[in-house]
Amino acid sequence: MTTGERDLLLEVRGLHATYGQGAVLHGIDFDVPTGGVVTILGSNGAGKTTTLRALSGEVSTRGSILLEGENLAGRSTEAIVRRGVAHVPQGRGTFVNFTVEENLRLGAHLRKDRDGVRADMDRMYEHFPVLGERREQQAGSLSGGEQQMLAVARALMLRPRLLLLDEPSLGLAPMVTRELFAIIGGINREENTTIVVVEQNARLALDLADMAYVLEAGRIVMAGTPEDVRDDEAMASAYLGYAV
Amino acid sequence: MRRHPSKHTPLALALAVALVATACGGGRDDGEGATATTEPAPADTAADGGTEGTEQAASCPEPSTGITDDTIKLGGSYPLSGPASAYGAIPTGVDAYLTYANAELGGAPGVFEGRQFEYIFKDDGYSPPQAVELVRELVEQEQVFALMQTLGTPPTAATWDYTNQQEVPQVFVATGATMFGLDDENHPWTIGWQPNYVSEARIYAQYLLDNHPDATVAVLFQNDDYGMDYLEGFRTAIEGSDIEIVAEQSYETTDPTVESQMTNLAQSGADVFFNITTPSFAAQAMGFDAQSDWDPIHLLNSVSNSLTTVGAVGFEPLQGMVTALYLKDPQDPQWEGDEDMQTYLDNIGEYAPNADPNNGYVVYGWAVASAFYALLEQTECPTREALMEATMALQDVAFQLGLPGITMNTSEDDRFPLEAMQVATLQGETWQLEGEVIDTREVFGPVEDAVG
Amino acid sequence: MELFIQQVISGLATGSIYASLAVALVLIYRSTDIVNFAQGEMAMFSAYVAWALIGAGVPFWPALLITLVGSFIGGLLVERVVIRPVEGRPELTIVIVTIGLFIFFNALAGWLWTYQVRGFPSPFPQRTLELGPVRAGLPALGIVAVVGIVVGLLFLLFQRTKLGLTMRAAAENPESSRLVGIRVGWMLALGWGLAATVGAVSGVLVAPILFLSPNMMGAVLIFAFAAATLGGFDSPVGAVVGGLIVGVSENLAGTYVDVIGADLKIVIPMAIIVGVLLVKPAGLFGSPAVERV
Amino acid sequence: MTWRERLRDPTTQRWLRIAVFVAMLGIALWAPFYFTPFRVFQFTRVLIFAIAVLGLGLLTGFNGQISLGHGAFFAIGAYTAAALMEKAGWPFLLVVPVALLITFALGYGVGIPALRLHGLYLALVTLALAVVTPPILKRFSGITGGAMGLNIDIPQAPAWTGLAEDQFLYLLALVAAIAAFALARNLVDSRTGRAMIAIREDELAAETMGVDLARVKTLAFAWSAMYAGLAGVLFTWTIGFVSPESFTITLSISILAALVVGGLGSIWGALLGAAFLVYLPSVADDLNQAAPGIAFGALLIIAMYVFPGGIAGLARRLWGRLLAPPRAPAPATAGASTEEGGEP
Repeated sequence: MTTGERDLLLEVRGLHATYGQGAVLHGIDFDVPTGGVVTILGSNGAGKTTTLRALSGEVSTRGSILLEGENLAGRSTEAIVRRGVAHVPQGRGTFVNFTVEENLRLGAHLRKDRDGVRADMDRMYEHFPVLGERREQQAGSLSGGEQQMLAVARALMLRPRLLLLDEPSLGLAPMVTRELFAIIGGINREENTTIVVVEQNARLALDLADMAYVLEAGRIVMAGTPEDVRDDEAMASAYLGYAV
Repeated sequence: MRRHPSKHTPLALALAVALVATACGGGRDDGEGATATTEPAPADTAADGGTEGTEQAASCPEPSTGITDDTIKLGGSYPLSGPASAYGAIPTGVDAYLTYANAELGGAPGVFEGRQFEYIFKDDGYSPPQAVELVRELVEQEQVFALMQTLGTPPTAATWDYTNQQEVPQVFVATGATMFGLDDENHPWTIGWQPNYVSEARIYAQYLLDNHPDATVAVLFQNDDYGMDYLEGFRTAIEGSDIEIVAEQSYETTDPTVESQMTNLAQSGADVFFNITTPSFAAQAMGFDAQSDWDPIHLLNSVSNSLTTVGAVGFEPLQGMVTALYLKDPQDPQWEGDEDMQTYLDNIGEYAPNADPNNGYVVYGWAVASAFYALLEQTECPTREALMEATMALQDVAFQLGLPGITMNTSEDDRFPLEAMQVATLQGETWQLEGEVIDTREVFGPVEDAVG
Repeated sequence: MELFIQQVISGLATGSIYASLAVALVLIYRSTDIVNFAQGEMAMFSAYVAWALIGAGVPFWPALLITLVGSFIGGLLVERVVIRPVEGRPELTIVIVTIGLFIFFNALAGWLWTYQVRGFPSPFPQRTLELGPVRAGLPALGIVAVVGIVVGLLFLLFQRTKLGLTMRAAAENPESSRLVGIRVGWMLALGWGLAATVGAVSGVLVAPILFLSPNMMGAVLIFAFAAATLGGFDSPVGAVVGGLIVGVSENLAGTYVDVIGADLKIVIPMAIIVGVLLVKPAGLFGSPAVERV
Repeated sequence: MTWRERLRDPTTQRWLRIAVFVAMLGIALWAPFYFTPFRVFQFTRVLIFAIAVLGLGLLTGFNGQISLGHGAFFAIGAYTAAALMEKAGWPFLLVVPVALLITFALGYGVGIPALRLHGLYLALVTLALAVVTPPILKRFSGITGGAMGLNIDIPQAPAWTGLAEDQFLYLLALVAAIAAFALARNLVDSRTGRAMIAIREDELAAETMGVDLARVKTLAFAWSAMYAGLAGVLFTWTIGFVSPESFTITLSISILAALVVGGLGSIWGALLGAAFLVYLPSVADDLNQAAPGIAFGALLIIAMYVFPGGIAGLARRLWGRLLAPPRAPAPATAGASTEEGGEP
């Protein structure tokens, strides 16, 4: 358990969110340590995606979202992004009619350091060699896995302090998923990027994470280390598909 | 004077469409010498006017709907919005004259004496169904005595069955289509005012017969009743002469340009170009003429002969262009000091502060309203029937801003108040009158039947 | 033959008028994903502003510059004030709002400057170029040249600059754009501003030929739609090619096909459009993704 | 039970709906005998316009397609009636089936290529249809009267009815409107109608439901055109005059504007939108006679702000609020409150 020892990048307190007509989150609290990987687990409709959308200001919220002490609640998405929060939405959210390279350039939209951007782009092509091969190709013509990699790479181009990943494995073959998670883990280690990942595939997520929260019907029902979750019988059977 | 609005105007979405066409003759220009007009006698309301009124009343039936003890209510339907909005300046001129009459001439004249004009005009957007609704509103809800103008051939044609069935005068309609003067059997309650298109076409025919008796002619015309009336009127008038139409091109009001048509006409190399178009298209055609090698004698129909329009193209390359006039143009220096013009200029600013006094349509509105005033002077009883009788018995009745020698004349067989015009040519920055006023009825006989 | 060539040239001249407005339509479509029915009326309004400035004694070029800058700001304001409240609503709602703007600007121009036809100075010499029997007016050639330059600049803007990239992104995928920190609202406003500026160029080029009146652009708009549709609604080059094809085809049909004649020449470009779209629904140069209103 | 709860009861709701319908029908039947002929004439225009709007609604609201060219079908219906009555001397009622058949067939014909076009492109192709219709009508002047148009004798009520002309026309339009509305409701509730709505939501889903998309969409276009044609026939009867100027592009755009202002996908919206567009010009004229277009344009835009879901959408929201539980927490909606209201 490392939470207590590290600085907190993000502190969420009493977060309520409404989506369309109904309330989805009913006051949740959680912390994200600087440089850590936090995963949020839960069944469909538990409010995982809404939690991420609340963090990046895409749904209306109550409560506080403190990023290094600064409250993000109520700010516009653009303003939150400006503060270093990158969000890879579910279903990828790449710009399909743009080339791979243009997608990366858009990811670096807020940055002014041309040379740094250039260097980061090359670094992305190292992390994701397949993107390097397809840099002039339209994003829409990439495979699902490649698009997901592009989406992650695009988000990283911001040099985010906090990276939000929503269901990165959705629709990907198991091989590809593992590859993607390996790269994400590498990025977390090498670049010290803080990550919040929402994932159906709890096993993979728990392997990556050093802190896990379980959401049910808009409330956090469990918080702890990956081991805690794996050891909890109810949780394990519900989210990992096996009994201890 | 109240003005009301009403319901209609369709989405004036000018998108595309229908620019107007029908041209109601717009203003024009000059001529000289003030006709001795009608300076309507200022109302000496008191004694003797009163007596006379009483006498008249004795032999007259009850005043018609729309006439009260102190008002005479009139209605009008015009396009104030949409593609034909240019004509929306006409009711401004009409309203200015009637307000002036109320303030300075003591209201309506003759048997209507002592009554103030109340003029209600509304926006029909040049849409026939809107015009029907509006005219019904004016007649049924507002209870007007008469419709003093509906504008345009289609709106007028759409409403005249109704007005005639209701027996409501629809006078001095703002269109030169001949149909409105020829159907006294079924539509005796409708009458036009301005020289009809056929009459004007005859003026040009006469001009060519006199000056270029073997000319070849190329014609650009708007593809509707207005263009057809001119073209067929012209064709009939040159029948049997050596003048020949060698090229005809039509355009639609939805066309953005007439460049293609002009190119085809220029190809004919005709001696004469007859320009039967509304102002925007007329300007384009004049622009083409000014720039091309083709150098025909240019006949410009009166619908577009406002000096503002000609000036938009530039006077210099268009010198010698020919047109026909029946009204004076405020921009023409020869009317400085002219009595009518002075009255107009002295009062238009006060009674229509937002109007451009040089706008030909404002001039037209003032002139036709003064003509209506003159018509009321001739009317023997304050009734609709009497008004219509008067429209058919006008003899040399003058009106304001008409060219010298141009007066209203009608009879049972002649329901066209104005059939005379005068040829003018562009000299410098003004129209120079040529020769004499030509009474086309005298020269060519009555207009026979509606063409087209 | 001489007539044929002359009609082709005249068609190209007319087509370049359609093209100039079509480019503005395409521009706003690309940068905001909507069709602006008021584009022509805004162009007409800009031309009036230039005309009024010149009438007030401002020399031509400064007047033009002021007009272009003013149009840019005006377009920006229209988006912020009028379109903003319906942003994100169904496209049909926005279409109706632009139709409202159409009526509004048309009436406002009539009210401010009356409906009388006005002359407008051409930035090009009023001369005619003669090559043997063929004649072409310099103002018309000038339009072709200027429209070409505008399209070239737009190409550079959209394909070669970061701003262009950002604008395209904001139009294509507003949600993802926000997630990379793009201020989508301002990009849309910028799109309106740019389109209004290109529209102003169109208005100023067209006014000397069609003569200035509040209804100057009404008919042109329909043909500009035709041009943009034919070319593909998201392609500026397509708009220009489409405009020229429409202009030439209507002239030739009106002149040589007797059944058609001048009164029905409008049918030809419309028929071409329907034909092209049935074979290639995205237009000649468009990308197939364009499907929304 | 409080009165609100009672109102929310499904049985009460059903009765309420029937009561509202009967009351409205009663008002509609009583109106022509109470109002002046001119007002009755105006109501007739609203009904006629509403039929055309409803037709476009079938296409746009229920089928997900758009047309800027319904004025063309309106014109063809109107001219068919005018030519048959005026040139061929047909009794006025006989022209109805002919006009409906012609516009239905034309709609079907346009509907086939429309299948291949989407959104913007379909809008512009139909716009082209509206643009070319007036000059084509003008060309066949032998039948259409050309630019001069045709004057038609307005149909008169049989003497035994004792009805005035305007009352008679109003009742004809009312019968046509009720038939059109009933048919629309049936179409919407039918299997085909549900298919149409499925198409709007998701074409793939509709196909997996086993719906023959092409056929349904084409038929929807045909019905839609036929509605416009019916409105055209009634127009000719009421106005007694047709000319190319009556059917400019403005008409097509007005129909579309009325649809959006009234509320997409709502049958009542068609009526409300039609009323809005018929009365708006006079309001605009009242506000600013010097340039009614300024007020007209501004009011149209404001309407879009004020009625986000169309006038019908606003009415539905107000109705929902009326039925909402008394101290409903924050933004309860009609849908949500109905569910909660189920508890005794």
